[in-house]
Amino acid sequence: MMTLLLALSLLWPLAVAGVVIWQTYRTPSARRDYCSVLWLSAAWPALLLAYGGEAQWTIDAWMLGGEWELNALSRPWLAFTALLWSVAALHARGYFATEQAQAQAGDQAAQRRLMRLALLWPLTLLGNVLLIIAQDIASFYLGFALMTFAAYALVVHSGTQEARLGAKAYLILAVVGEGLILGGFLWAAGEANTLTLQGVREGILTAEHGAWMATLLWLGLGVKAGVIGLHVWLPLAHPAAPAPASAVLSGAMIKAGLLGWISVLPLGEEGISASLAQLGQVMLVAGLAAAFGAALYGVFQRHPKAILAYSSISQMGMLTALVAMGLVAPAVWPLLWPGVVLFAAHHALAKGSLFMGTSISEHLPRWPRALIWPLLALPGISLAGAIGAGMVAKWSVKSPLYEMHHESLIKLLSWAAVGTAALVGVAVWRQWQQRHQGGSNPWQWGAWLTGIVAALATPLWLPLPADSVAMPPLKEWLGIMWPLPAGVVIVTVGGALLRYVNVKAPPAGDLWWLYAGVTSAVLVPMRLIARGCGRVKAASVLTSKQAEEALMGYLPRLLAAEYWMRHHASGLMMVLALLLAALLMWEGQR
Amino acid sequence: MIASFDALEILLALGLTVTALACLFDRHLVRACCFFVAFALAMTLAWWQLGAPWLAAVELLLGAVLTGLCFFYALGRFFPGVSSSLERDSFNEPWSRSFARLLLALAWFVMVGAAIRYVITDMVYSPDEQPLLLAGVMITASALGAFALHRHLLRRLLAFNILGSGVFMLLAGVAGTSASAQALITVGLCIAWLGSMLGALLIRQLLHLEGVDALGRDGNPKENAT
Amino acid sequence: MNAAWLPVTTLITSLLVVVIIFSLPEEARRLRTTVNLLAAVIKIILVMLMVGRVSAGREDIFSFQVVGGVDFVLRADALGVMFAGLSSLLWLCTTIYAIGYLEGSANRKRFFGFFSLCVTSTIGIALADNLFTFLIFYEMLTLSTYPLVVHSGTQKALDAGRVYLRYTLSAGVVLLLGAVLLHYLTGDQSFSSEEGLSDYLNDHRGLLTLIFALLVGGLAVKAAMVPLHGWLPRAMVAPAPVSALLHAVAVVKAGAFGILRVVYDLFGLQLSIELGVISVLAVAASITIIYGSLRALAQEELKPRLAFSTVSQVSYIILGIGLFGPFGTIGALAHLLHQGLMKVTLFFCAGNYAEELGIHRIDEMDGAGKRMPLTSIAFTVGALGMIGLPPVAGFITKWYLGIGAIRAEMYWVVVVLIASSTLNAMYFLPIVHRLWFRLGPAHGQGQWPKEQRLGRLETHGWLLWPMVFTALASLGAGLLAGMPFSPLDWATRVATGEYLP
Amino acid sequence: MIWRFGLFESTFAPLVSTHWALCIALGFPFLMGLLAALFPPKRMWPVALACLPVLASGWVLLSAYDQAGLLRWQWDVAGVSLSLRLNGLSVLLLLTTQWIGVAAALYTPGSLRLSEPQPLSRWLWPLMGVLLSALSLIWLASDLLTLYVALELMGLSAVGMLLLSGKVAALLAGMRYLLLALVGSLAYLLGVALILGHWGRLDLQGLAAVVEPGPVAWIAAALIGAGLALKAALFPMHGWLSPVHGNAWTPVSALHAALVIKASLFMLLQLWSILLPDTFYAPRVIALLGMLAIVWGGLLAWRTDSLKTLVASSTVAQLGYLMVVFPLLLGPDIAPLPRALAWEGFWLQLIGHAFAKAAMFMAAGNLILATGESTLKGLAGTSRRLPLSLLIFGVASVTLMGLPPSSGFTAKWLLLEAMLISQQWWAVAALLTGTLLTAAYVFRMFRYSFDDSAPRHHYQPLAPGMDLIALSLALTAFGLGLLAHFTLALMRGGGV
Repeated sequence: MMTLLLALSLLWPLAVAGVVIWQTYRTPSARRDYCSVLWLSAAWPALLLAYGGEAQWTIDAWMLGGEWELNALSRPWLAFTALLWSVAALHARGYFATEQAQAQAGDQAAQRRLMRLALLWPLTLLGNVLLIIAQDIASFYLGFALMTFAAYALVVHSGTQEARLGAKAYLILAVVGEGLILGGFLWAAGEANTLTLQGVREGILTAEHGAWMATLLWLGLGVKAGVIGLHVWLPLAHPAAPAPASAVLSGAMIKAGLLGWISVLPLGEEGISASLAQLGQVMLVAGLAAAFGAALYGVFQRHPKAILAYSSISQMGMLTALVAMGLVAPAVWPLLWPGVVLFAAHHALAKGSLFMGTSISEHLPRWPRALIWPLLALPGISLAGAIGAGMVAKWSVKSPLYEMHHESLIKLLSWAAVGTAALVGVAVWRQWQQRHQGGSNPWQWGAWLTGIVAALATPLWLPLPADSVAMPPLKEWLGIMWPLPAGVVIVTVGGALLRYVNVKAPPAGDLWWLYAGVTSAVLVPMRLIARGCGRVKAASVLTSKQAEEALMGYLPRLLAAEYWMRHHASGLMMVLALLLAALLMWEGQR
Repeated sequence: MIASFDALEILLALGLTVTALACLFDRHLVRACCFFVAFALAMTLAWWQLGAPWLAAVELLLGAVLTGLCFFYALGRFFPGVSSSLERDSFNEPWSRSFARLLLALAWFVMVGAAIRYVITDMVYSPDEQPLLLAGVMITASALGAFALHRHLLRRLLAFNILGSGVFMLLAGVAGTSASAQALITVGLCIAWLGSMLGALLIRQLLHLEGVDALGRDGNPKENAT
Repeated sequence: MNAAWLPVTTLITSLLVVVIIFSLPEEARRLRTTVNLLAAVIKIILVMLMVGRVSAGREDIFSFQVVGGVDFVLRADALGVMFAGLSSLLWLCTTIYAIGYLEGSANRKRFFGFFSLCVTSTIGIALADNLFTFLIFYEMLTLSTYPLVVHSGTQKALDAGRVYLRYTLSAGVVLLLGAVLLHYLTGDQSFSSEEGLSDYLNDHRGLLTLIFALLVGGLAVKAAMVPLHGWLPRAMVAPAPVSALLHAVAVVKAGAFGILRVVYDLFGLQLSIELGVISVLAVAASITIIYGSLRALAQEELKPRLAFSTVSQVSYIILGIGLFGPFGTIGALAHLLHQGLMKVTLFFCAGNYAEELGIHRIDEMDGAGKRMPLTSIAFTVGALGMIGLPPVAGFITKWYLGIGAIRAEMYWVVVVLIASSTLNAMYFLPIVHRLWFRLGPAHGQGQWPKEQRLGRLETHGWLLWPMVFTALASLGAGLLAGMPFSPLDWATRVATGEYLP
Repeated sequence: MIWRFGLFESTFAPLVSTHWALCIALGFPFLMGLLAALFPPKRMWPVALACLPVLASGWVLLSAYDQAGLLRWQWDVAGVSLSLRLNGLSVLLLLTTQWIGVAAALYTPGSLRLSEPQPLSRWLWPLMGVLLSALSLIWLASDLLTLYVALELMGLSAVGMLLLSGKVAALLAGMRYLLLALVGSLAYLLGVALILGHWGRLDLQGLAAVVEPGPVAWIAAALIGAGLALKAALFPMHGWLSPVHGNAWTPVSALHAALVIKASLFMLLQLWSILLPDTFYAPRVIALLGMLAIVWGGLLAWRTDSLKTLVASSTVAQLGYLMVVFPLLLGPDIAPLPRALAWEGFWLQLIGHAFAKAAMFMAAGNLILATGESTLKGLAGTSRRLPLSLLIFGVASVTLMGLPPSSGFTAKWLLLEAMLISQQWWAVAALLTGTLLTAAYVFRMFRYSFDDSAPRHHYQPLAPGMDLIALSLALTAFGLGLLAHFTLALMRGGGV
């Protein structure tokens, strides 16, 4: 049964993609429904699978040997991922309704865009699902790569200048990331002679250069997870991508990197070497830096989706810091990881809802304002840890840290939560500023509402191990909730202060511009060198050609000696006879 | 008796050498051909002298009569009017060429002479007692030199014939007139005649077709183009 | 039991085709096609028979004496059968493709005749059991490829043919010298002998190194290793099936295969390591990989870009040898097959674009995905495989090579691999992007250079299906690499069975 | 070395059937030639019919040799003893001669019919007959007198054949050839005179027994060497060769290049191996000239514009291959193994080249006949219209290039190995350079033929079988590479 479900959950998206292709060629464009019910159902088998219980599969014929598993970690992960994908798909049906109408009316460009999206959406999903259940490197890498590259279409969907820039940034960093991951995997797997993620984990733990392997993997996967420095694609890609795509990008796919870390880094293992612990420190610092830096930079953004992207970076920074704890303080990890999963799941759905919310604020339904704006803010508030699942999540990471006496980190995380709150506040404010009336589709807001509910109720449906999460005790509520008002206040005050100072919003994508500048600066001398080499090559080719020509010109003159020889054949015979005789005599007389 | 023989041989040898050289180096072709006939007749005598009457007969028939006829045919003396007859060799060789040929001929002379000297060490005669042999060496070397020098076809053909006779003379000189030697010489004479005939025909034909009378510098486009 | 007829018949099958094709008149199109396809199918069956026999542990040998001390030997061993399998499979595909491609053009008799001769030579190379026999077919390959390269008869093609010959014939001479030197040193050395040449190491170290340099130097020209690769991009003027054959199966692979034979079967891995030549080989291969990728990046036409990509990719095989470990060997062997499948797909695609739409330059490819979806999908698959992304076969080899490098503690090789992957991505992804994401004539912007409607589908069926097949095969070789008789499995079998203690 | 030429006593006397076969092999070509002069054949089949006995005689001789080993014949005519011997090498060369001769004869009717009619063309037949008889005699003869007779017959008939085309250029070239050939044989005769004078005998077997090194032997060897080198067109006395080939009829060129010059070379090697068994420098001079010949011939062929000159110049280069082997065959300090290898390689190269060159001339003749152009540029587009002729040319040139699996390759392999063993690096370099140069000129020719941009001109259809004959020759040269073992075993059977 589980195997059937597994096969279904992998094949179903493929089948959906196939159907999309089929209908492109068979259904007349006027009746083509890109987001049909079938298309919506792409993620459903996976969702079912997550709730099917734990299971294990070994398929020898699959690539380098397939090892798939649904375990305590991958089940909840699959659950929230599949859920978010389903919700986002529902949202997409509404979101793309206008475009679809255009397409059905015969707009070629819209047809093309929708077809592309409809085709690659299930493939991205497939990659995402595969990487979650994969326990062997090849499958994981396959899923990761499939997801990464298929998602390009989601980012570039609208085809505008910004979308293309975002997609470009996304793709370049993805390629860099793939390279780093491959390097890390090769290194670790080569040293440990293994083909599974488990083996990689153990290999990193025991290998001499384990820290370096771990660094490669951390950075490679960190591209997706938005480690500081490699995060630049997020604020560029998200504003440009359609809202449902942003939702899955920021909710589900960004978590793939996190899952990768958890799968390959020897978190919480006995006997972590000093260098690995050092890496942990670096990760910790990087995570916290991302958490604060992104918040600081993000609040100045104008585009709500850019702000949300920065919020994602910030949140992922926190998660990075938490994962780092698995290396820095291995003992805490067994207690910590359910909290991390919960945090991730909650962030996924909350961020998904927030992104979906941006599309709602652009097409506000005719509901009472008092209803809409709280709803729009609700996932954000939860994200800041003030209510619902956010609070539970925050507590479930805090309490193990308390137990192990990492109060300073807790403090820092709380301060980071202030940043989150500030970002959410700014985001909602920007949405308010840029709101548009009308045109909202029931699918659109239905999915959004579902997302909010699911986000707020995350601990209830997430198949985590029993008793791994609990509501925070009342006395801790204040300690968890204070960042929200603090953040909001800071933002309000800051905003009020800055109103009189003419601050230009820094461009989204912060370091991207630096990278681009550096790269083009580096490329200038490279081009010069290349041109120089080309010139040298051309010159040498020319010289050798000339030499050849000269030689060829000389050759006929040389060959004129043939006539001389022809003419003097008898004389030459005489010479030869004399020569031979002389030689022979000389040799004989010696 | 011996002395008279010697005298006769010396005379014969001298006659042979002189006629050969005259034949080789006379630019006037008719005269050269006449000298050749004279040379052939002297050869006949020489064969007779060496005690090879069979060879003498063959030489007389093939060498003097038939080959001579061939040459005069080649000169255009039999069927005048068909094409111009040959009179003189008008080629002028650069002196370096002549000099090189002279050196080569001398060297050959030395080489062949040395070889003969070695061959007949166990014989009682010394070379100067073998004037015919000496003449043979002389004729061979100079004929070869002349062959390499000349460009006029007829003169080369003449040189070849003289060369052949010289070689036969040497052969007879060193090997005596044994059956093998006689056979070799007879074959050689036949071949020489056949060759001369073919050559004469060719010369006529070439003259008739194109007016070519020499193997000129083949750098000229005439032969090059085809 | 020795089934000597099996290797010979395999060889003769295609040789017979050559004879038949040359004796048929130019107009007998239908008959020629039939003969061609029939022979290709028969050969696949024969090769499958050989595969079966080899996997049952039997090796069929056919031999006769040529002159004293020199024998002509054909032997069906695992490595040879692997290469024979690749070439016979791709021969079928390429023949079908070529039939479609050359529809209506002139000189088809000559083309197919030499094409078959080319494949005969490849099979001969695969089955040759000593250097002499190898050399015979190797040179035959050189000669039979020339008419294919200059097929179009244009000035450019003729020049390319000249360059091709300059390289390959010089290489042939070098190779001949090496082969004779080796024969002089050791007598007739069979590829199947176990001893290797270690007996000669002490006394003839310098000579052995020289021989190795000569042999590998000669073979490297066909394998298009930098700086001996110059002929390959130029040979791109040939018709697409020829490029496919040249790049995927016959010529470059023959060189690489020869190097495999020399290192593993002739010198033996141990000896090669002791001579210290292997590391040199690895460095040379790495340089080639990077240089080829960089040059590919600079190309503006599709086929030259693919050609430089070949330069780069074929050296993966050499690199695998250079890693002197089981994984490197498996990677090298598997890449022999994988790269063949993927590159042939890419060239088929390039040919289809050129035939159907007249596309030669990369900037003309905008939006071709809409006009020719299957071709473009196949191209995408091939390109992703070249980059080394799963699930295409390229990933498998890259993986094995990487692991091999780590095992051999040659970490820089991993850097090379990743750099090459990145470079591959840099020159293939823009093409894929153009295909799918740019607007082009298919969307009503501009016009294709020279559009023809060749078939009911996006192009002629003869052109389409081989390409689809090879694309699926390269996908399958990656996805189902763990299956028995998959390329990886067979490569592992060869590696473990023959070379590793 | 001596035994390799079969210069020792035979064990068995020849049978009667062998006598008849010998008579047919030596006399029949001449007789048939005369007959054909009286009734010139217009078709191929009468020629084929006439050739059958010749081939059969070759077959009988082969099987006789197989059974009895070396065979000898000796006659005393008026005090002159003539002797023949039949060893493996003779049989091999005899068979080669017969096959190529038959091929040329079969090719002739078609070729004559298609070219412009010549009054003298019927004389081709007897001359060809004489030529083949004389060649057969040269392979068999084992005394200097018979050799001389055969050599002269061969030379004169060859000149006669070359002249028949009647063009001025042909006559001029023929005249030069005639004079040089005659002078060459006189030099040979001079050498023979010295030998006869010194040792008093002409039979090779006896000479081999009595000859000791000394000035006479040396000078005789020098004279014979120079004379035969001139006749064999060894570099630098090759100048007469290409005009001769360029202007003669195709079957004549084929026979001449394939066999006639080889006969002189054969004699040269045979006599030197008797006279100079242990000299160091003389073979090296020849080898040095051979290297130059390879380069020079290659360059000539590479730069020429005329197809026939290309083929003729390639002969010069190919003779160079044979020349560079001389030190291995004659030198004093060569171990038995390399000497045996060189010996086999030498003859394989010679035979392979004979077949290939004959095929090449026929293919070239076909091309010229069909296109009406004798320049390389005139070949443009032939790959489309005359693929078979071109293919034959290609197959033949594979042998010349020494690429596998042709006999040229196998020979080159053997030679290279022999050279490597005896450390003759220069020869190795020459051989390899030769390969490249050969490839250069061959593919230059192909380059023209593949040029499709040239305008079409009218092609004359060829007579049936003309291509097939050439193809069979080319394939023989090709197949000898792989089947070399059988031929070489034949040669090896001649001695210990």
